[in-house]
Amino acid sequence: MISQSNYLWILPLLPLLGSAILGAIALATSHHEKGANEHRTGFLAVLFPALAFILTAFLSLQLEIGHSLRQVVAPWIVADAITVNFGFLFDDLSRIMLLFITGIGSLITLYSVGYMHGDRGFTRFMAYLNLFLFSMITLVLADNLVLTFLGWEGVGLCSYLLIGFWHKEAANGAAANKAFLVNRAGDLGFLLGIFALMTLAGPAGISYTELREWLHNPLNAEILAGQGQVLVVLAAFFLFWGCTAKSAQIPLLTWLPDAMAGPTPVSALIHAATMVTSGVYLVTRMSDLFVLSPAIMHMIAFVGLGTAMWAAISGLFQDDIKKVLAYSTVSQLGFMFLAAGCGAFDAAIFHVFTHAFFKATLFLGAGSVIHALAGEQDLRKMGGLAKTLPRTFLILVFGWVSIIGIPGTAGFWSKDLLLERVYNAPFMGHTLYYAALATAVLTAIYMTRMMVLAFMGKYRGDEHVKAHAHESPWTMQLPMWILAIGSLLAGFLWAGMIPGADLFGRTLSSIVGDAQRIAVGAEHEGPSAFVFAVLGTAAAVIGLLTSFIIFTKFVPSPVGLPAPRGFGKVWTFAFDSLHALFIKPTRALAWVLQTIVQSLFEALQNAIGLFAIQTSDLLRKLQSGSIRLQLGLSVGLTLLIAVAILGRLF
Amino acid sequence: MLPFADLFPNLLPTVIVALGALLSLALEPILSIANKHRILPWVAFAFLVGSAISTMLIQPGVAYNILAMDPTRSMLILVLLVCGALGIAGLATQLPRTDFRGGEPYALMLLSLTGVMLMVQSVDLLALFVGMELSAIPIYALVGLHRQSTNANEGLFKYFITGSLFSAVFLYGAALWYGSTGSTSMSAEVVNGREALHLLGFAFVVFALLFKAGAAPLHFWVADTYTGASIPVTGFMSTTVKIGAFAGLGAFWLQVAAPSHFLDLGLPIQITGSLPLLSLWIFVAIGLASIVVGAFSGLGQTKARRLMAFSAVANAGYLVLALLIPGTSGASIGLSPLWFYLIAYALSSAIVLAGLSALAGTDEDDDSLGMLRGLGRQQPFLSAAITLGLISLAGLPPAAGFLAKFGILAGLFSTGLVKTAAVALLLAVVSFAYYFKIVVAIWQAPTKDIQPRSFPPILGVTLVIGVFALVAISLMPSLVGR
Amino acid sequence: MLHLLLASPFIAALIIALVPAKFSRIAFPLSLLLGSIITILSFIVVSNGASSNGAPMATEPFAWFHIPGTAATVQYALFSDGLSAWMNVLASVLTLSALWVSFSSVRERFAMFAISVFLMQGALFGCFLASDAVLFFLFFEALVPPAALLIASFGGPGRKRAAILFAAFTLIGSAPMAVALWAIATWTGTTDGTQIAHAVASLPFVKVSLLFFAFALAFAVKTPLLPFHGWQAETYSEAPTGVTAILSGAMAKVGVFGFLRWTIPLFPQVALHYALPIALLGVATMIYGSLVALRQHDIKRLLAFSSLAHLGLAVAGCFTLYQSAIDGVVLMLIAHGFSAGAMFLLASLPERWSKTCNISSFGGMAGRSPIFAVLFLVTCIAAVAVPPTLGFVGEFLILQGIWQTMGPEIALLAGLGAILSAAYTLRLVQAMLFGKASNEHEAAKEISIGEMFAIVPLIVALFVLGVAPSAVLRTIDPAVGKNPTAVATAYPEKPSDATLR
Amino acid sequence: MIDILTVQIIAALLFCIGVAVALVRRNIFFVLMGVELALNATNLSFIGFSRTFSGSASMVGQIVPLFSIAVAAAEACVGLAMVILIFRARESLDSESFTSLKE
Repeated sequence: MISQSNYLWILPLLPLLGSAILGAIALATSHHEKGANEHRTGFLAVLFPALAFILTAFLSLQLEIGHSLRQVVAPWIVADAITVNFGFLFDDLSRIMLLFITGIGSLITLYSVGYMHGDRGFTRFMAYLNLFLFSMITLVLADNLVLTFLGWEGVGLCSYLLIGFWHKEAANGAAANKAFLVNRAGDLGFLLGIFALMTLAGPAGISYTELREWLHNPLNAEILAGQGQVLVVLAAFFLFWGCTAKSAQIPLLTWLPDAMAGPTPVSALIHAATMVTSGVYLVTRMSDLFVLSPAIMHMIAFVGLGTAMWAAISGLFQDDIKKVLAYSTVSQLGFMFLAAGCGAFDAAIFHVFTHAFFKATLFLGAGSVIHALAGEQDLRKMGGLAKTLPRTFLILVFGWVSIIGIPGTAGFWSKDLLLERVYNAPFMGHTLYYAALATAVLTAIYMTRMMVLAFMGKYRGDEHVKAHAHESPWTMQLPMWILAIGSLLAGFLWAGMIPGADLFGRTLSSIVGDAQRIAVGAEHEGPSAFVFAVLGTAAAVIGLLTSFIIFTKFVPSPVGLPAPRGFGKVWTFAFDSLHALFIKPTRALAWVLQTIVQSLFEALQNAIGLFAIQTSDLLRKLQSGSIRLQLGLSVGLTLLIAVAILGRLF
Repeated sequence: MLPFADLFPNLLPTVIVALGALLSLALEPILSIANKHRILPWVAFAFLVGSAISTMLIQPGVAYNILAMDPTRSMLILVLLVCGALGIAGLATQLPRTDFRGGEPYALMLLSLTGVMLMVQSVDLLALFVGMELSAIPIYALVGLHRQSTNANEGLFKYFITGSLFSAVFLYGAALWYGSTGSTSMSAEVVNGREALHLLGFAFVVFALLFKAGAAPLHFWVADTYTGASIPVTGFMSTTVKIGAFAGLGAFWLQVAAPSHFLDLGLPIQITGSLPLLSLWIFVAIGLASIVVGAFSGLGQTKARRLMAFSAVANAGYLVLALLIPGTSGASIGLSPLWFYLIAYALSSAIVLAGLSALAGTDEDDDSLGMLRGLGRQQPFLSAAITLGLISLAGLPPAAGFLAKFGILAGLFSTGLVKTAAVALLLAVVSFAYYFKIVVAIWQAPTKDIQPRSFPPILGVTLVIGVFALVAISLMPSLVGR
Repeated sequence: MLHLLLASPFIAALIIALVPAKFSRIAFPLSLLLGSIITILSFIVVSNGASSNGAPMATEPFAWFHIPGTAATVQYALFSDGLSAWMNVLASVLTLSALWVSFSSVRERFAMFAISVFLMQGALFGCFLASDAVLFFLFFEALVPPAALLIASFGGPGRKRAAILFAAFTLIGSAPMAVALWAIATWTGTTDGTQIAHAVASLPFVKVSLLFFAFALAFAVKTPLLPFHGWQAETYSEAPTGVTAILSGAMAKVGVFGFLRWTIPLFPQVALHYALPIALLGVATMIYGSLVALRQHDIKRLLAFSSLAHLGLAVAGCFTLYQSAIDGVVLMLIAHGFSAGAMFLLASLPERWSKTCNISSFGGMAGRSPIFAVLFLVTCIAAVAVPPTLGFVGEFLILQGIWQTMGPEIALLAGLGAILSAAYTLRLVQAMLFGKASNEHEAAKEISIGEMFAIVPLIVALFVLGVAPSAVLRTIDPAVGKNPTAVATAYPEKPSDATLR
Repeated sequence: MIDILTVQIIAALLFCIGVAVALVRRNIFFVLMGVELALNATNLSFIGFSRTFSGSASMVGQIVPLFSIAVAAAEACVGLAMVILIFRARESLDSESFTSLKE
């Protein structure tokens, strides 16, 4: 076992290497008419993530449940009392995360080889993707908070780069900036959370394993009960603040819809499957801390629920196919946090896992639709594509049934489990459950709406676009099929009602078991799992039917804004305005400082300079031309001085 | 019988310079006009070198309680000789350009140098007076060198009137001094019952010397005369006369503060005399006045010479303040900072003006800052020397001026004159502005094409010597004073 | 060794000066050669420090100059611990790069440019190495003439005013320090950095705090801190960009260095007493700088205010008087030195290409000069302290120290500055790189190989040191504490109790 | 037998008159005369003081005027030469006509 721990550092290194090589190629060819050979670069681009996946799989197979590998490669920051290491921790949690990150990552990279075909920035894009995978792997593999933070900001940076990938469009730049800034605001929370922990537990505060031991160490009980209480709350609060930004929860969520400005594979990988879920990962990773402050747990639950509902509702009104998916992502993330807030960390992670599959499927499918329609993203200009793009349609159907939770699909199992846990939560469990169920109905409605508008009815867009509509190449098909299958079957890793099919749960129990016991308390008898299953299915079916009935009748007219509706201003329920509450005063303050304070300083300087010059002129007047005056002044002033001094003396 | 043994060595440097003056005067008619400016400077230079060598050789001592020699004095004399050499070189550069036919300026300069050296050596008011006049009269002639230039005439006129008037003042002060002590020696003891006369005589003499030093409010002649005279002459008088005046002032001041037979100018002494308390405030007032006037009046100027004139006034102020610096401890005076500052100032100012005399074109009024534009690239060596000198004058490191100012003001602080020191420091910053103007003007990119300026080798040689001396005392301040 | 290091720039200046006019062509390669030699020397000093585990190097003191009227004698003595050594590296590397990049813009007057730059470098070395207060002050003042001359002779349209402004501010600012030095010399009879601290300890608190503030003012102007920043923006925008790189990258550091090496260790108890307000001033400076930077339209002014912000945080870090935070400050100084230097040097390219500094007149450069764009972007990323750049490590340690000693609120406040810095930097990136190229008609310019050689090392250093900051920390951490003039003397006992507020 | 004090008073008066003349008169000749007057006043004062001492001290007072007379003569020469020079230039002896250098 120990021997394998020496391989851990290779994991993040592989994609980093890839991005370095690709970046070098991109730079070297940056002045050619057309970029480097796409086949070779494409191969390289897929190679390194694939290798990473293989290595992960290898390690995972070696590692038994409940054990963990840990490797401290080298010290990073060593200053006085503080010691931060380049250390990696490969345990049950990071194993799951890594498996689907590298797996889906490789698939989507393969997909984008087809999708980005012919784009001038092909190589650059691939380099960014690899860099992103590096950051993401570091995020989940790190054994301490600071290194996680490295990945945390790294993924933020990559999403910035990829959102603004098509730099000719200034608007993309704006969206990228927004994403980065909102994330920066979150990162500040993360950082402060780290400080709180360092103050609480000292050097032990930043390393997961040490912190865990420290928290469970009975010696520290009275600290936690006493003066440490504040710090625990602070730490939990700040860390969750960090998560709200990264996982687009209330209030820091407006960046994600805008982030759709990036190429579709990016939306699939970063803004659906992996990066945005890192918030959930962090909460789970720090579950031992969070459960110590129930207040924050409740806050998480409510924020999650609120986000889920809000996003579901505004998902109803989106006409841009990618926006619909974006809002559904936000909504699903809301579900995950709801679960985490109710102490069902393992359920949350399971939903992360399944969500990664079906959401990636949906996005890639949408991508291939957009690809086929030469960049058209407006649902109102689609319709009847089922006949034109049958395979894509089929793929999207898989994803769709999964997300709305038709029994047997991955989405069904995870959501069902999640809801059940919420119901059993000690604090307002029932209320939360019914609200969540309602949200599930909404989910079914807007997803169905999307499917109907895109594939049913007759085509509403302009004709010769449809003429050129074609299925996408195999590089895009293959990943889609794999993911589609995954979104059907992934659920059986933890199918609650099928005895024995709970590999996932058993795996995670070693990480979050204690925390959940503290949070949920004793296992008490609720309604049987069957009830929840029925209710969940009912929700899906109701939603499906209503939506089908409505939207086959009322089809929106393809007039109005052709472009994807303007960045986040539509149906974000004034969260942009909420941000404006912070941004506007800042701008105003900046204006005041620049135009008033700064100019005051300058005026002061000039005044002093002027004074010097005035004095100079005055004194130079004294230097008269007339010799008699000069002599007179000399003698007179001399006598004056003499007299003055005599007067002073006597 | 005359004791040559102790009279001769003391006077040797002075005598050599005087002989040099006479010889160049004698050579002047023989030489062809072309050669005058080629040969005479070197003759003068040779004598200066000789004088310098003899200065290094001779022993300290005092002759007849009239002329004294000590390490500080010999150092001052060496600096005088350097400044004189720079002046001569400046003349040798300037005169041919204005095709000046006569060769007598060199002799005149040497003569006035002789006078200043006497001032430096004298410990007797009468000797001081003679030295003063001997230095002043040739300078009158030098200032009026260019008979056609109205500025020169006016400068000469103003300098002469004020100069002669204040020499009368000095002489009357000497008379009162004699009256109150029965001797013209600086170290003479006051006769009982004549303290008032003594005080008055002291005041007259001091003010007359302050006039020579160009301290406010006796500074009015400085600006006009410096502007009227040709640049090398300005350089010569601004440095040598100041050295002479302050040497005299310092000697007199020390002797008054602690009357005794013979004093080394450099040594700190305990105050035993009666006058200092009064004069302390005189010096503070005059020093500050000079600094203020010099710093601010300089700001608005556009001609290099006038700038340098006001810088001279300002520096006179610092030097006056330096008279108050205590020696080791208690009620004592130690003038070594004064001498260090004086030397640093003299060298820098002489270098700057000699350099400018080469930069400024044929036209006498050609030293307006606009005219200096872009000369930096044509004459990098000259310009670098000038820059160094100006930085030193501005009291900024690495040049000696910094340590000099720092030392003087620190000394002032230690006497308790905190505010005075602080104000003086701030005004130093003000005056930096106008030194900087010259530097910038020189290094600017030229606007128009400038006719090439050539200068004779002697200027190069003397400048190198001067710069070397300045750098030496910058790196090794311990060379001067202790 | 230290003597050699200190002398080398002056020697270099002399050599360049002696190059006869007709060979002016070789001035450029020659200066590069000399510059690299000096850089190597500075690295040797660092490696000595590292090999001896940060044990400081010092030279035999040599009585140089007696301060009249006092018992004090100024000694020529040099002292170098990790801090000084790294600052020297900063100065030498930046000088080299600045020389390299500036050549194409000063061309025919290059010799003079190089001479002044070398003189400035020498003065910087002096500041970082001097162990006698007066000696330090001498070099501190010696910075002004060459800098002012460079600004006034190579700068933009408003150069003369800028130069005078710069000189006036710095000289007037340092005047109180001179007075303080006289006072120290008069009252204690020594100006030796290793003895002042003990000597002044006996003085009454009021006097000592006066001295403290006299010192602090000089450094506050140099850094600069609010409200003494009046000279900065104008100077940075008017000065030739290469010089600005040195000014902001190395010279501004002298201010913070002064706080670390002189103000705090010399008057520890006063520093403790006034730590909070000064740190708050630092934070205020940071926020002010960032906010004003948001509204700048001239790229160099923007960068000027950004470095105002960064150094404000650095000063705040100094006055946490908290070991790790002060280590962070040192890292941040180095980081900002490199990033700001690289930023200004990069900014000089589009300025040269399109003869303007106005941000709005650029745009779309990502398309037109991709390599430049990448370098610029990477530098910006380093400037906003994204891990693993060195800036992040510094900021992390500083903020942590602020939280530890001053509580979460202040840390939060300082953290806001980090967000703002991202805001204005991204605004710059957005304006310069994104969008359609504003001037499509003219041929796309690209950074030349030579310029890359000059700039890329700075950027690489940011990442390398960011991944392995121990290279720096190892040399400074032990040095602190070993030498009396160093920060250690100023520490309160570890504020483990001060943590929970 | 004149009182010594009277001599000094006269000398002082003469000196003041001389200075005053030099200060107030516009005509350059009168200015020169004023200076000469002041110089001679000092001589008188020297002689007067020499009477109050005896021996070598008294001798000094009587020798100094010889010096000062010589010096005064030299000054007078230069002065007159100057007068001629500037009269050529300006055709006037009015000191107020030389005010081009100022400020």
